[in-house]
Amino acid sequence: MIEYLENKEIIARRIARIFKAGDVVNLGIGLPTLVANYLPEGVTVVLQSENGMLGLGPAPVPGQGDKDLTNAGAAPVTILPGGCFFDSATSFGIIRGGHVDYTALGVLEVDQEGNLANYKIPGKMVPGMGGAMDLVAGSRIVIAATTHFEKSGAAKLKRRCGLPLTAAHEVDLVVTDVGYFEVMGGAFRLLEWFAPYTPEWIRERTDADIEVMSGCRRSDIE
Amino acid sequence: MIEYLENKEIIARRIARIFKAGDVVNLGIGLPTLVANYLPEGVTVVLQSENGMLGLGPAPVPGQGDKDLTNAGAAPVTILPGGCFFDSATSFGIIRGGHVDYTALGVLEVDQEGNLANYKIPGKMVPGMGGAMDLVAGSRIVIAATTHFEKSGAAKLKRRCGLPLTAAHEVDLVVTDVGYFEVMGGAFRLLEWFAPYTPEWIRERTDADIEVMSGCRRSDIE
Amino acid sequence: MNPIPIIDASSAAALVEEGMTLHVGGFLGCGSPDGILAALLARGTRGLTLVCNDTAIWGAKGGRSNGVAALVAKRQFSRVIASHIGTNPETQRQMNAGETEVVLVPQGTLAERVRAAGAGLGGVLTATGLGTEAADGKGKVTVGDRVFLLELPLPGDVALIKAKRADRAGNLQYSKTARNFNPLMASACALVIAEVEELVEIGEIDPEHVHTPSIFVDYLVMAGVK
Amino acid sequence: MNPIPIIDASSAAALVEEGMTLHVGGFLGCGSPDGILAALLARGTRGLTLVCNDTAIWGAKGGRSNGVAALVAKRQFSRVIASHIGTNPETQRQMNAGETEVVLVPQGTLAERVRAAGAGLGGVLTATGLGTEAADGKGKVTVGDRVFLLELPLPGDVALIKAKRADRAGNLQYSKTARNFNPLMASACALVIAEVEELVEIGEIDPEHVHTPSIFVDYLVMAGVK
Repeated sequence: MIEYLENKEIIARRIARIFKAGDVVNLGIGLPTLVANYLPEGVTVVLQSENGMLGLGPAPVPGQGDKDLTNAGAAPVTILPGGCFFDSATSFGIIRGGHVDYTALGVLEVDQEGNLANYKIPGKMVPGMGGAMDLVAGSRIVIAATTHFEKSGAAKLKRRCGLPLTAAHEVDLVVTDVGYFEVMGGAFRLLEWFAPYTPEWIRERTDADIEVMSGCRRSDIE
Repeated sequence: MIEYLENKEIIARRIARIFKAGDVVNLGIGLPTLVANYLPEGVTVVLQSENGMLGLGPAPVPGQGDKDLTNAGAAPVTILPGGCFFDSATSFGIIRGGHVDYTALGVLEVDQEGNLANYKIPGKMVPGMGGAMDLVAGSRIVIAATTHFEKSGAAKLKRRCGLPLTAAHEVDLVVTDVGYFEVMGGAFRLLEWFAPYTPEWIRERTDADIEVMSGCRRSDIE
Repeated sequence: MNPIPIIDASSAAALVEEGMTLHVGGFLGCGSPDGILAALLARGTRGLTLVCNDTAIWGAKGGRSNGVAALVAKRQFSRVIASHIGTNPETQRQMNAGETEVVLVPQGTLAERVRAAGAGLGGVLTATGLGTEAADGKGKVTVGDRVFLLELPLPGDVALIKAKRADRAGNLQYSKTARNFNPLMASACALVIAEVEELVEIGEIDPEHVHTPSIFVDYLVMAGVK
Repeated sequence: MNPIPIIDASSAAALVEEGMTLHVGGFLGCGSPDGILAALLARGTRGLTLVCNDTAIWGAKGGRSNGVAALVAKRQFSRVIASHIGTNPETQRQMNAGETEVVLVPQGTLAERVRAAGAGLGGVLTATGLGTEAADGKGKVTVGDRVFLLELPLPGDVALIKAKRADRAGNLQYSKTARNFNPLMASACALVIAEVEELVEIGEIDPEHVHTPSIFVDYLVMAGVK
């Protein structure tokens, strides 16, 4: 009997391995932000922040923040050497023009058609889409980063999203705390699973089409 | 018997009086460029050059030019204190967004509907429109600056342009070396005439509807 | 270049009239013109339409607030056009209660729509929002085999923006991520008022590094001056 | 930030392949990447489509020439998309003789079309060119009671641009009016090669004053180095 334990760290660690040096990456607020902590030694990616910078650096020493230097979640940040600042039209020109290689975003629901819902629960949470619709529609590769299950126990990976979409058919990769999936051909294709879970366990507990690919393997991330 | 003598200077001098301090002005290559020499004392206009600057200054001392600082005609220029440089999208954003108060351009033909032809003589001269179509379509007030007659003796002010248009219905003012006109209501309305010419003389020699307005007067420019 | 007037925040607020469309720079309060906004709050002008990236941060019961949040809470806006209201629960409450009309626009689309107003475009085509509620009621244009949403310009009556530095002619430089929507708002409004921290003489800002050219700016307000 | 390769002009020219669409910065030669263009002239690659503000200055019989003019004269372009060819009579001759296809585009429209390609827009609506030959064959879109031309993005395979200064990561600063189309071309092409006069270390360019961010630039070529 395998018991599910939510594990955000493993999601961040697996996503961090997707990138290669020089990739331009936008990490959404929340879980995706953790990815920056797990980039492999020597892999320098360029973090874009949609409020107007490239070269997003780590948080400043507490109390040393600059009121004019924040990330898209209003938290104080720093800029790395070689970074730069620009206005919002330039920022979204970068995003929509396909100059961001990867965006990793949080999830309310993601479905096997690559649809993503992550910005609105009608009647309950209507915060506005911010830059999410642009990031999902514009980035070259979209990574949905999410714990595999809701608190209720239902998988966030669906046959068809029920919530309002952030974008249609744009999600390329899904990384959860049970596995790493590619969205293609109307299914979630399992590329790696995280022990102690197994492909069979994942398929049983996810009401969606999950294909186990020939090269699929157990992840060496523990 | 009044004899016509081409006089580009009087055109430039009259146009220079149209502006008030702070106006943003784009002067086309050729005759309009002369206008900068006749701005009244104390009237500081901001000259825009569509190749990417505000605060266009006079030509540098010969030999002191900067290869990276030219006007839209590739001539070396200078920049005045408070000017700035920008790219071509910003430059035409300024022009098309209505942030240029006046543009003064040369003329092949201008007609009483406000149509301007100044960029092409089919089969003879096809240099391309450059920024002219944008300047005429985008500037708040368009001044057509031209000698009144061609070498052949025909007036450049027409009932209807025969040459390909630079823009339709965009010309507001026409300044020639015989008079100063407003284009409105399908006619050239004479606002001022330059001695020794008279309103009657101008009407006789111009095959277009020229209205002599009640406030029309002889210019005090000599 | 000619100097432009330097006015106080109250005089700036007095230029904003009931019913106007107001473009405000800032991103969750970072880069908002706090002095002018405080004066506009004090003045209480109502019936405004707000165009801003977000409705800033509203901490009820004495929590941290910034940017336009207090003006939202005071019901000075009858209409809000923004990409995000998630950090201002009062905006959500007013929207749900039908007290304030809230139009949510994807952030990049908002940026392009404001830029289009400033740059004289009739509209822009974008794929952002296709297949989502953001496409509802929008015109669609097909180019080749692709469908795009037609997004229209968003001009304003008054822009309230914040810059780090101005020269007396009104050339502006912003600071870091406090730049965000400020240059766009400056391009798209009939009247532009910039709150600045530093004032220098004409010619002291490098012409290679002007973020907003002087011709866009009508008035300066010194930040921190009552 | 990671350093990008610094290559010589010949290697840069070798990256341009027959049949490619080539975006070149410069305005009547001011701000063109002369070293790379000289190498491309020597290499003689043909069948290219040129996207450039103009075809620069061509002085026949030993007169002054610059920018892309000599490549036009050598018939390296089968197609030219530009706003102005008036200072290069050879372009006009080739156009009239049917040797080269020349598409004339209003300068602001050219700028917006290149920007649209770089910024991921499906197109833009403009009033420029309405009622003129520039409207021939263009789609029209009505918004309210106004008609606009629909202008489509103009992406490229390779951008050859010129900057004053680069850091080793590829952040660029331009000089004065030599900026012109260069930043736009850099945004719109799959491969971007920048010829620069000065090279500095990463971190030496003020992040407030980067004209083209490093992520747009793939290779650097030092100007004046054979």
